[in-house]
Amino acid sequence: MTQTTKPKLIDENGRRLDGRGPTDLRSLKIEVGILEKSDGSAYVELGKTKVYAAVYGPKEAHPKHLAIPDRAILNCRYHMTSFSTDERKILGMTRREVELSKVIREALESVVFLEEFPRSAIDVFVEVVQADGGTRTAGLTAASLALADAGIPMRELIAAVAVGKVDGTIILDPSDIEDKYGEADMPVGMTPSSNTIVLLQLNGKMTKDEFKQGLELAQAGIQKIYQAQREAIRRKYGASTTEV
Amino acid sequence: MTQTTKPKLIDENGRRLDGRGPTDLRSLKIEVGILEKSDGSAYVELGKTKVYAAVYGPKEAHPKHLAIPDRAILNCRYHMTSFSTDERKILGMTRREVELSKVIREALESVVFLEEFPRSAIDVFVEVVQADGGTRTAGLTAASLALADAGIPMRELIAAVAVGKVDGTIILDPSDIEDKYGEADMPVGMTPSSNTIVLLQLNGKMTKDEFKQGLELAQAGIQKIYQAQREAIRRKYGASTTEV
Amino acid sequence: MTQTTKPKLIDENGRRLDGRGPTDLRSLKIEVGILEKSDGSAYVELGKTKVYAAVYGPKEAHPKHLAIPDRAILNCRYHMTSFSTDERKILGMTRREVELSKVIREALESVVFLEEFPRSAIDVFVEVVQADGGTRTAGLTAASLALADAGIPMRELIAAVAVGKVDGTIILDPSDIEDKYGEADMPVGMTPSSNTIVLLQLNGKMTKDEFKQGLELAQAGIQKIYQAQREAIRRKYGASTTEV
Amino acid sequence: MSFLPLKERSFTIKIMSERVYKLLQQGKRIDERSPYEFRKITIQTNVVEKANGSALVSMGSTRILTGIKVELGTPYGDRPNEGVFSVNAELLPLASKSFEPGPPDERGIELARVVDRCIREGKAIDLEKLCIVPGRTVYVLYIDIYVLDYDGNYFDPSVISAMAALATCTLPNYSLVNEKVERVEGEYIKVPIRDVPLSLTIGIIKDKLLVDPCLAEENSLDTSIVICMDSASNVVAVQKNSPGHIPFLLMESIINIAEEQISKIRAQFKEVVGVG
Amino acid sequence: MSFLPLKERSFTIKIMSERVYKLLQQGKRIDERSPYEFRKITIQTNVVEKANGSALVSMGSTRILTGIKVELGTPYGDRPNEGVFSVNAELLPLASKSFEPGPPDERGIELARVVDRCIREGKAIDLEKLCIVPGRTVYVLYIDIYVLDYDGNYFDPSVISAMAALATCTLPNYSLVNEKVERVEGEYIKVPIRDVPLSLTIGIIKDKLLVDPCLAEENSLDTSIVICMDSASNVVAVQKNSPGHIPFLLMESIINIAEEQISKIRAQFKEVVGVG
Amino acid sequence: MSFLPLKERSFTIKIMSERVYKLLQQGKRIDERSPYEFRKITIQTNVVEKANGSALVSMGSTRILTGIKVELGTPYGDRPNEGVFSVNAELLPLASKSFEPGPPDERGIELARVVDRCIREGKAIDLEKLCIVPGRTVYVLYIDIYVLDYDGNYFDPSVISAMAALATCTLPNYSLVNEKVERVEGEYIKVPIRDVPLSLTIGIIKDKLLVDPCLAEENSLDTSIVICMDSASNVVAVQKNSPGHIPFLLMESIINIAEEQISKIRAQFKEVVGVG
Repeated sequence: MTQTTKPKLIDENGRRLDGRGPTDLRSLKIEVGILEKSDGSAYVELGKTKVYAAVYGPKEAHPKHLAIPDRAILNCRYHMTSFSTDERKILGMTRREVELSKVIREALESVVFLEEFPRSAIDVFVEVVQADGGTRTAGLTAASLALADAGIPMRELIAAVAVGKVDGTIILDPSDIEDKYGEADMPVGMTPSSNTIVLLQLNGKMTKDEFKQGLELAQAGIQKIYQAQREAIRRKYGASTTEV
Repeated sequence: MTQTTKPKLIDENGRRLDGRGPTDLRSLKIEVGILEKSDGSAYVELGKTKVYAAVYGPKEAHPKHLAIPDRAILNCRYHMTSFSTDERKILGMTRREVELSKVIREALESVVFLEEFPRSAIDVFVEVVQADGGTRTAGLTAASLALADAGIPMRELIAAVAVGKVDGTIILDPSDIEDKYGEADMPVGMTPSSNTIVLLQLNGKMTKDEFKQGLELAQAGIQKIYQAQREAIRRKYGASTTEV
Repeated sequence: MTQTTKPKLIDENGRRLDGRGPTDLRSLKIEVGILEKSDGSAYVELGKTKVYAAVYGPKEAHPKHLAIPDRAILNCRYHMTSFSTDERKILGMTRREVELSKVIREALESVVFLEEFPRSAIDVFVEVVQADGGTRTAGLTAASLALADAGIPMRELIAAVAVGKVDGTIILDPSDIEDKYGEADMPVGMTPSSNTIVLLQLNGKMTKDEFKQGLELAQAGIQKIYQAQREAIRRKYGASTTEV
Repeated sequence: MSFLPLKERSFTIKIMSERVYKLLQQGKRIDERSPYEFRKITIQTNVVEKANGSALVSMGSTRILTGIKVELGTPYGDRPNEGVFSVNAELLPLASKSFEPGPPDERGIELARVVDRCIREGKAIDLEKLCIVPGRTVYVLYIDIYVLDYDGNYFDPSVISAMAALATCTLPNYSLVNEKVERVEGEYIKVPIRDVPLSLTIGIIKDKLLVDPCLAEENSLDTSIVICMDSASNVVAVQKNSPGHIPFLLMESIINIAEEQISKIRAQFKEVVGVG
Repeated sequence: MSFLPLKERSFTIKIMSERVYKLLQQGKRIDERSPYEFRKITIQTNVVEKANGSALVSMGSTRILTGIKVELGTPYGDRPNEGVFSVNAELLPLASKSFEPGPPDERGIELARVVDRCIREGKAIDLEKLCIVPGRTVYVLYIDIYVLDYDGNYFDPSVISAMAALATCTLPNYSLVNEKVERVEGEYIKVPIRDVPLSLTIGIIKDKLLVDPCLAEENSLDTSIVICMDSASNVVAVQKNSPGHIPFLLMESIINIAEEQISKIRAQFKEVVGVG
Repeated sequence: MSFLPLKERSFTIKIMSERVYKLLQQGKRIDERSPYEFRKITIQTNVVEKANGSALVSMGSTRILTGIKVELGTPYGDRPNEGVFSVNAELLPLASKSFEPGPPDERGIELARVVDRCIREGKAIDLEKLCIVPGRTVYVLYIDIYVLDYDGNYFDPSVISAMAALATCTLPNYSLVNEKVERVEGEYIKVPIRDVPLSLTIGIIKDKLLVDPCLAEENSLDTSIVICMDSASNVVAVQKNSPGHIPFLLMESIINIAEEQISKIRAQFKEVVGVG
């Protein structure tokens, strides 16, 4: 790879490389129940970012000594196909995938009623088919829907989106190139109805004020994602079950 | 390694590089019960191909959650020593060894009365000491004898041999060089008495007719191997037990 | 690394590179109970060699199928930090670390009353922070103290030290450079009160007489280590408990 | 995916197996297909823009995604004039409760190696055209297969999806400038396809055969075999891929059915992908 | 280290959690600290002579050893003018009964990656000064963190110990002689430090916050978050590092507390290490 | 292979141990040998034609196969004028129900490292003669030991088999033509053997010693030790290889017995292999 110079990420009209304004989301497509053999599944497409999630369980924890007497174990694997990124990703789990599996799992643990399934296990698999920025938040959004699709009782849905800072501007939903050449990337996962943060990371530099501004932009974006989630559920299950 | 030109594999008299005719087997040596500490063992030498097999079990399946309530598990490992091949083989299991372990195990599962040993495990180990073509079929031939030597009840013995296509001719029992420069290699494992196929792979190109011709040549070769197996058992156990 | 010429290891006055005589020990510092969260711990510094040991247990053996009905399992891991050696050590266990874990564990098994804790496990962790020769013996010395600090019943303490042969002279407690350029390195672990050998390895060449001379020098060094162990225990627990 | 001979199976599987067999005797199957009829095939190519080639293929509910990434590398010592490819397959745990996370187990390895043999022995790629500097620089194609949803028979849709990804794969063009390999900016070439080997999986219950088993059938089979043929109906790869017996005399029918049905798959492949 | 929301926890943890919360309501903690008070920090540098840099840091009873080894290597393709560093962290089984021997698990990997982000995004090192020959030869720093004793919160002392080891790290000097990189015997240079990013871990129970949780508190928290700031109080890394909810409205307090307490840690760091 | 001190052993092992000890008191053993008598040794060399050297050695029913593969490689930085060898050992699961498939466990690693020390410290090979171009190209010998059948004491036959494989190993000859290393077609050289270090394993029960324990005895021992000597009876490697105590005062007898018996093994080795 040769050293490439940073492109201008926001033009004089405040437009981003793909034509969006700073607070615009990319085109979003959500499908629930897309994989037949899992207990629950969802597909989220956000621009070129494409992510599947599938859920198996609740089922008997295996091996048995891992079972917890008063609640279910929630396992989560965030994984990328080898061709999802610009450079081929090595087979097997990278350290990044291990970390992201952890933060996605911990976000989901915050909302699933694990205590209803003692000695059980719930497996959540997130598969990134194409990575163009925001894969962990798209994965968390999909995973939350897959859990709902599997009929696993949850306090509420989780919706997630990243915000970033590019050319000094706080933006919603950075793409891969904005992430690469930008000053900061901050993935946020929230419970949209009770207004709590369940996933939060920051990679980059922001002033305190920019950080707060970023959180608020994320909160607004998450409301949009949440509406799309509810519509996707409605498409599959009809109006009566949308109040998850 | 430099690019080597393909040698002529069959001469004008229809003779192969080692002097054999197309339907000749290499010199075959079989010994049963050659390793003292295993429950059953065998050694098969076919030309320069040299293979040991040993069996342990039936024994308690371990760890217990792998045990199957109504039958035994059959484990099989096909493994080559690092010096068995022209180029040094890496330590550890290659993908080829994993695949061959699977097809040998599945062939053996076809004949062992696994349902007689619920919750048990039977371990079969095939060790290739020198690889000069036909190692999986020699290994299966040896493993079948090792199971018999361990007194494990089987429907019938398995005998196996490879056939190939070199210089347009279908041949029995290709050597390494015939395999390397030939057009096709087809290992076949059968139950010689009931005439069924329990292992079959093809790597190479054959017309439908050649494929059938190859199967028939394998069937004939397998009868020869089977006679040698019976003799080897007779040598160890005497005439009365040869009708396995 | 370039080829370096062997330095003179013993000068005309019989002094070693660091000024010691052949039978001198390096400065020795021992602390017991230095790590708060383990059940027992110790720190041993011998010259620049710095080693921690910590003990957890007795506790339930895990997974259960590894438990032994009539005694405890003793696990031991000898491990070096990546920066403990001149050249950076790779992360993960080297073959050397695996072997040394075994010999240290076997030495400890010789003195712990494992039969008092059926179905249990005792974990011993030795961490080499800096390696300047004699790490396995310092580690064994520390591990023995950590077991005592954890209140695990032992027949007696183990003390250990290495001897070596450099420039034809048998020396006590070789440093890294003496080990590297010397003719032999012999780590010895003993029970100082009952005068038995519990760890013994030799890497290098000695005549039979030198070997015996080395053993005797080790025996004498071990008595000094043992006194320091007893003092360290006395410092922590007071006089009454020193007779371990 | 347990393929044990009848006697060893648990009671429910035995019942199911008998049902499948009885239906077969009447020329029927549990999902309304006829015995030698494969499930509906859909092929979508270029589904992953970041891959050089990609294809999402479904065969009934079994869904396979293959992507190809291209790099420059060195040829094998004994084949200095040929490009290199390698096939990997992962049975993603999303796809089935019987798939575990972790490195490919023996099933994933078998799948990858069988697809590799189809492509290699079926001479699917003109590898010599993937050589840039003999002995030094060639294209290296990483063909990675992911099973996304598993309702039986991942072999046949995997071969289809690998071939569809290959047939639509574009490679950055390179030229040799002063002994140095340089990218010709903006120019792409296609992977040179010589043939399209395709496979058919055939299940055996006693004396009956069926093709492209779904998961429920797969569990009821005595055994099964994958046959791969090129466009001239040469057999280019075979894999008996489960325990159990194939009566020797059934092999002729197996080969004939494979030839017939593979030609039907080929027609569909050609219609969608353009080659075949 | 189980950070589950209240309802899922076993009875004893629930009791403990209630006690921690009641104390917090009175502005107190189980170990006599005030809510926003971190534990006693000690910093010893150059504790491992064979390392190029090293620091042993304790924060209460939590004890971290970081060592740095330097090698020459090649820069990343897209950053030809910059030196390279990598961070690894091991939760040694000596340190806690909850740590297992073996390669780093997700906690060790998370710790390493968070420290990496602090250093990288906090622009702690002037990486361009670690370049010897652009595109060819640069210094490579291996920053390896070992948790020796674990009484809660390994993040903050790990950042301190990594920064203290970096700030006291010496590199063998090299010069370019006839296109060849040669060691200038006996000469050493310091790692060029541009800033000292430092972190603070904040625990949340309902509507209350506490900083630098000890192990007993950690098990009682609803959740926790690590905030890393540079010397200008920019936020340079954040990691919510356990399950549970942070009420959105608490974020402002969290950032303010982090700013205030990190500046106190910075003062101590500067006093001992000399930069900050 | 459990070598625990007497008290910890299960009842049957205790009984067996007492029986072995009582026999030893009468100068006898369970398999009719005298205490310091090793089992029958057979040595077959060149058993694997594809290896550069190989030997199949049995000592009683314990059977070891060693093969050597030779490649060209680079020397170690601190030994630019010497060839390189590495020893690996695998306790094949064929050989014993106590051996598991998988990468070598601590026993396999210990065996490999002890054999390595015997060869290296016993100066068995004239490594300087294995250098082709100093600092650049040397012979690399991979000495791989496989335990095929295990009836106790794999150390001594492994050393014999490694030395027999080395002593009969042939290397393709290379010459330096215009600064390039070229194969001299058809020419082979022998591995230059300087000495033949050999080992003896001695078991200890209370105050009694026995050599070359078979498996039943091994399980009855208090502990055991491997002594390796060169042809001048220098001690070149020692490994106490199991838990338990060796009374300090027994060490003199141990060394004397080792010297005596190793010289007998050496005589047999020399007779079969031709050097020793």
